[in-house]
Amino acid sequence: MNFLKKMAITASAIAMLSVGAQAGEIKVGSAGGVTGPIAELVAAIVKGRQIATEHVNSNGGLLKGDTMKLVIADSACDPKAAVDAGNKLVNVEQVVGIIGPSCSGATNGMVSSVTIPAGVTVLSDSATAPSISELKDKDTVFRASASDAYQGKAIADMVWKAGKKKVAVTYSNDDYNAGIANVFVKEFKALGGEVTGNQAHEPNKASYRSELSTLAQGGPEALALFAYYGSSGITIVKNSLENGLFGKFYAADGMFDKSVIGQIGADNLKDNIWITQAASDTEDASYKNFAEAFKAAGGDPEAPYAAHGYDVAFLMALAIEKAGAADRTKISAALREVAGPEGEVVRPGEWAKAKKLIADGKKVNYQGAAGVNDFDANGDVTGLFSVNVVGDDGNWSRSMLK
Amino acid sequence: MSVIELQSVYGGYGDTEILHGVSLKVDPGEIVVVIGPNGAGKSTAMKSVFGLLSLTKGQVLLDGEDITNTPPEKVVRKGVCYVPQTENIFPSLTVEENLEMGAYVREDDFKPRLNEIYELFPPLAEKRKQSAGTLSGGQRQMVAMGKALMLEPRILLLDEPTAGLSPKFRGEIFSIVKKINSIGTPILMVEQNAKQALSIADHGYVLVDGQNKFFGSGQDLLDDPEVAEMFLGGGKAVPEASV
Amino acid sequence: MADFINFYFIPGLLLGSIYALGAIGITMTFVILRFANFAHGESMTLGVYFAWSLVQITGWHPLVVMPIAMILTVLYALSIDRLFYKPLRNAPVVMLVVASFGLMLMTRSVIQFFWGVQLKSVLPGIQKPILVMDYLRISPKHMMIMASALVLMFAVHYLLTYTKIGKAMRAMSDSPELAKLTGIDTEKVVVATWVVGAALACAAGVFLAIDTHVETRMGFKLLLPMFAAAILGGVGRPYGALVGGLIIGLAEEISSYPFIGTEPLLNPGYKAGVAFAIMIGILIWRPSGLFKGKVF
Amino acid sequence: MDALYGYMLYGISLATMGGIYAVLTLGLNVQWGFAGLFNAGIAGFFGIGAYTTAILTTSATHRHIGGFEMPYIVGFLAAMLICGVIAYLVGKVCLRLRSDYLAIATIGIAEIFRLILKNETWATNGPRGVSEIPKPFEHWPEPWNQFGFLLLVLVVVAIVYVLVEVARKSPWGRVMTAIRENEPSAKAAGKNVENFRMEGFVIGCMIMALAGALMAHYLKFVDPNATDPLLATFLVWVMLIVGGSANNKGAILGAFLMWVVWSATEIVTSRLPDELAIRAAYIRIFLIGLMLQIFLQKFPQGILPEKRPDVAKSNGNAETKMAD
Repeated sequence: MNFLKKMAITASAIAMLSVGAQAGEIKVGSAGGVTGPIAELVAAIVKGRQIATEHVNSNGGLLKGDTMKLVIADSACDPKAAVDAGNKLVNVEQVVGIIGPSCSGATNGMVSSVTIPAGVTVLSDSATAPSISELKDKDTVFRASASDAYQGKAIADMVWKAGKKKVAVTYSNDDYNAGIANVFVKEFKALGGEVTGNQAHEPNKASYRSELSTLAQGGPEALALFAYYGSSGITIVKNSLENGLFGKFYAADGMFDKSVIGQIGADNLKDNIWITQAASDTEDASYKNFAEAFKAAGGDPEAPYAAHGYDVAFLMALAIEKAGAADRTKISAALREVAGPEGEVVRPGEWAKAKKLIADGKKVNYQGAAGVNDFDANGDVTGLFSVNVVGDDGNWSRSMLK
Repeated sequence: MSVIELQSVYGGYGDTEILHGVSLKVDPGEIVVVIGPNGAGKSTAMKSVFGLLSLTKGQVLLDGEDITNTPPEKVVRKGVCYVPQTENIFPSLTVEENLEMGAYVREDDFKPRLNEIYELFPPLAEKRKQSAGTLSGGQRQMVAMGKALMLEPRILLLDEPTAGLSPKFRGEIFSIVKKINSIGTPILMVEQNAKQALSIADHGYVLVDGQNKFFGSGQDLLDDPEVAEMFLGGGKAVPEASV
Repeated sequence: MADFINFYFIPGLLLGSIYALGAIGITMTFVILRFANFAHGESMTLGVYFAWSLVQITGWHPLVVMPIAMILTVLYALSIDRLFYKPLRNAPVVMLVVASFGLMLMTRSVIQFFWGVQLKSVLPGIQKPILVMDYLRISPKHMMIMASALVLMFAVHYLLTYTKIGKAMRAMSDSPELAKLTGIDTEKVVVATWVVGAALACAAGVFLAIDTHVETRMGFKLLLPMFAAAILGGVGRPYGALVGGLIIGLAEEISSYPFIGTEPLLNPGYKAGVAFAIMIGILIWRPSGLFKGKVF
Repeated sequence: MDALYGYMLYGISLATMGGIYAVLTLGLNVQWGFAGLFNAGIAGFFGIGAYTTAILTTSATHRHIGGFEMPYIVGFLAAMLICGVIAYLVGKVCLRLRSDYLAIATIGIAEIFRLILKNETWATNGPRGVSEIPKPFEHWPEPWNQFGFLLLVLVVVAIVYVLVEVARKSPWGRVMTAIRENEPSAKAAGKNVENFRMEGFVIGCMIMALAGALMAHYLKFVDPNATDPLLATFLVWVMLIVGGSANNKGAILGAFLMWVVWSATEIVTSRLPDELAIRAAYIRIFLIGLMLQIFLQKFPQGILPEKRPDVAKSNGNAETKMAD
């Protein structure tokens, strides 16, 4: 039994030694569901955060040349794990602020139980549940991804404008996709459209042929598909195309991934699929900056929420810079000042420029890779959206959604 | 030399000692029957030969070789075959497959032996492709014995082969036992139907409370008034119920 | 009717044969090693990842590399048996269940560590089905899976009926005690059980991966239906497991057919519960299953 | 000073989670340690408890049924009651069969329960979960609110411990031991084995529901992930096996110890380079699993072995085997 005790003692000793920010290092909590049901998405999100941090550190760092250090904590997409992760970040690591966690449930648990009482600012990159807006959070909870309400409406508008009057809807039964489908159905009906079928599906099933066959009844012109590409999205598109059940697909950003093309084939998808994604201003220069950096770092920018991951890390760095000190209590207010809408535009990668602007006392307006980050009273972003289609080169091609 | 000899063995399951110094032996060509009241340790004594329980004291000898506490799968390979009282066939296997399994440890061709077994038990030959679970009680017992005989064992151990059988089948089984013995296989048999069993036995043992009580030739025991009083219903008919 | 066959019956049959192959391993370990192996789904996942890696290395079709993946999976299963199950062979059986439960998570975390959690595909692209008799839609991919599954099922049948070790396996599933008394080399049978179970699990996983994709939790998703199939068919009855698997697969798919009106009979969200409901029903009314399996 | 205060708060959170897990582990101990029942769906019963109290104590919202705003104590009792009924039904089907069937059925129950939580959106808000669950003492100033909740958890642990310990030493507990050790002889002694098992199973599940209810109030939020098997089933098993099954003190020790190991190892792994830090999360699961295997093989008694002076242990295995 001794080895157990020894293990525990060694573990705590190491923890004690290394705890407490080292000189010139400012810690930011990076909570994410690196294990758990959406681990495959989180890997790319965390990479986005890391690239932003590298941009900051290699272009002058924070404040007086301090480095920004992300401390990873696994929230496992589970409130239990997220609360534990939050506790460690806030109390042991003494982070200035937290970016993440990934899932709405984990975020809900962590902020309610840990960070709101402790007054630590949380900036999530992919928690989209509307209930987060309603938390009494003393203005400490923000998110860089639009609440489902916005994207659902954007898709409904897009489908309607494309002249589709009858659609079938299916959504993966998880917090994110169920929410967005709900809004879509409401908005599409409000526009005058007809929803011929609306079905939840359990993710990770081998086949969705029977569900799709039922949904194909009633003459829908397209399928509005709300799912993560991995757990069910690709399978559904495959099953539909293989059996000629559906030919046109409209989807939200959970479906946006390179592997969708890789697994189904560009030829099969060309002119057949439209995937919305949050975007920044008209030229979308912000996204291009990010995508280049991400590719240079050996990653695939076409992964859901990777851009959001970049944005939250960059925004957190801006807020620390603006606050002028690694002081938890000042982050919330500073975050609002660097996010816009007023001030000079700063884009991904432009840390040196931002640092100078802040030093000069000028206002900054960060235009993120994943959208404008003008926070409303609830700490939410409204978001503009772009649409992705398969381009001539067989890759995703992106244009703004008007 | 005796084929099997138990020398004052002690043992049981876990902490419960059941055998308190049992001795018995089977000589070549003999049928030896062990009788006694319920819980006397008859079956346990037989299982101790087969390594199915751990002995704390005493020895088990097979042709003079010490096989005390040898695990059953090794005892089989030494040519000792044991037919348990229940669950003694593989019900979902066919009759022939059951017999084949009996020959599992044989390296040589067992086909000739298979034919001998069918000659010994003609009903089995007819039902060789039928699954053993569908047979009648007596025929199952034939499969069980035939399976054991596939190895051409040095000795055959039978644990209450007639338990649960009707009197008609009982007689049939005893005559089969006699027949097996007549072609040279020594047999150690535990029986409840003491009278019939003793009548075919060369020797008999009576165990009570895990100890030897009486010993003698089959006929001597049948004639012994005390044995008759205790186990043979005072010389009257053998009781129907065997459990 | 065409819809029913194309989109409910055929997918059900396909899913069913995948369940069936997996359930054979479960039912055999259950009866021969006497415990419910919770790590069986994970053997399946590991087999798929082996196959995926082999496809990456060789560029061959997944069905071609499958035999190698099967061998690797078998080696994995045998070493797990040696390291984690064998030391517990004489402990109360339920300890083995606990151990297998732990191995389920250990194996999965090893897969996630080495291969990562990103989604993978063994056979990218889509295949348009061939139209037969104007209304039957049959995809070549599915034909291939069904044919391979049939080949494997016949191989299992041959093994169990015509080989000495196969008969010994059946004997041991009837009664392990008697098998020992008969002199059957039980350790050899145990090894054979792992070999058959792991190889079939790997195959079932690869079939599933060909039809869908490769993902670290795919095995766990199949675990409950496979248990249900094994119990439905009767524990220790390999043929029962086949039938059980097909029934569970068909029931899952057909449960959401719009028998009444246009709405699915059962909300497809509950599909995963169908296997469980069937299993509970069997446990209540006929615990020995359809083919008179063992009841412990 | 700040750092010390932080450690203290983290210490409180460790103790609170450890305490909730201690309740769960005590519940499992009644099932596995006393009655020898394998429950592989702890997370299911845990989730039933969490959702019951969540729906009963939250204020009105359009997201899910509720608005009952019941006091905590009602939430706790209802959680236990509902869970007890469900456990009884499960037990009715499975307890006459061997433990494996119960294991399969319980893991199925957790799965079915998860499906219901996700699909019956009108009642449970589906996958989005129930938020804004009130937390006892949350209006006290920091850190007293945390202390207050910790105290509540520890009181519950103490009560459950005392009750379970009394039960263990009672004639009921002795019969349970006898059944686990040697079922045929317990049957022969005229004990209704199935009834005793049922009692153990139902009581264990009710304790698990209580732990779930505590967790719901602690997290202030509950979603279908509550039924995820890793943190709510597997970890609990490791806790019990490591701590010492059939020993209530061992169960509590195992819960606190393993939670500290589980939570604190991340402080170490988060210091690794990022790529590794992410993958280290899997190594953590692997090592915990390995620890379980080592204990199963080398120290099946756990850190605190079962205390049972009157029954010889050495031959327990042989007996059960023969009894099979």
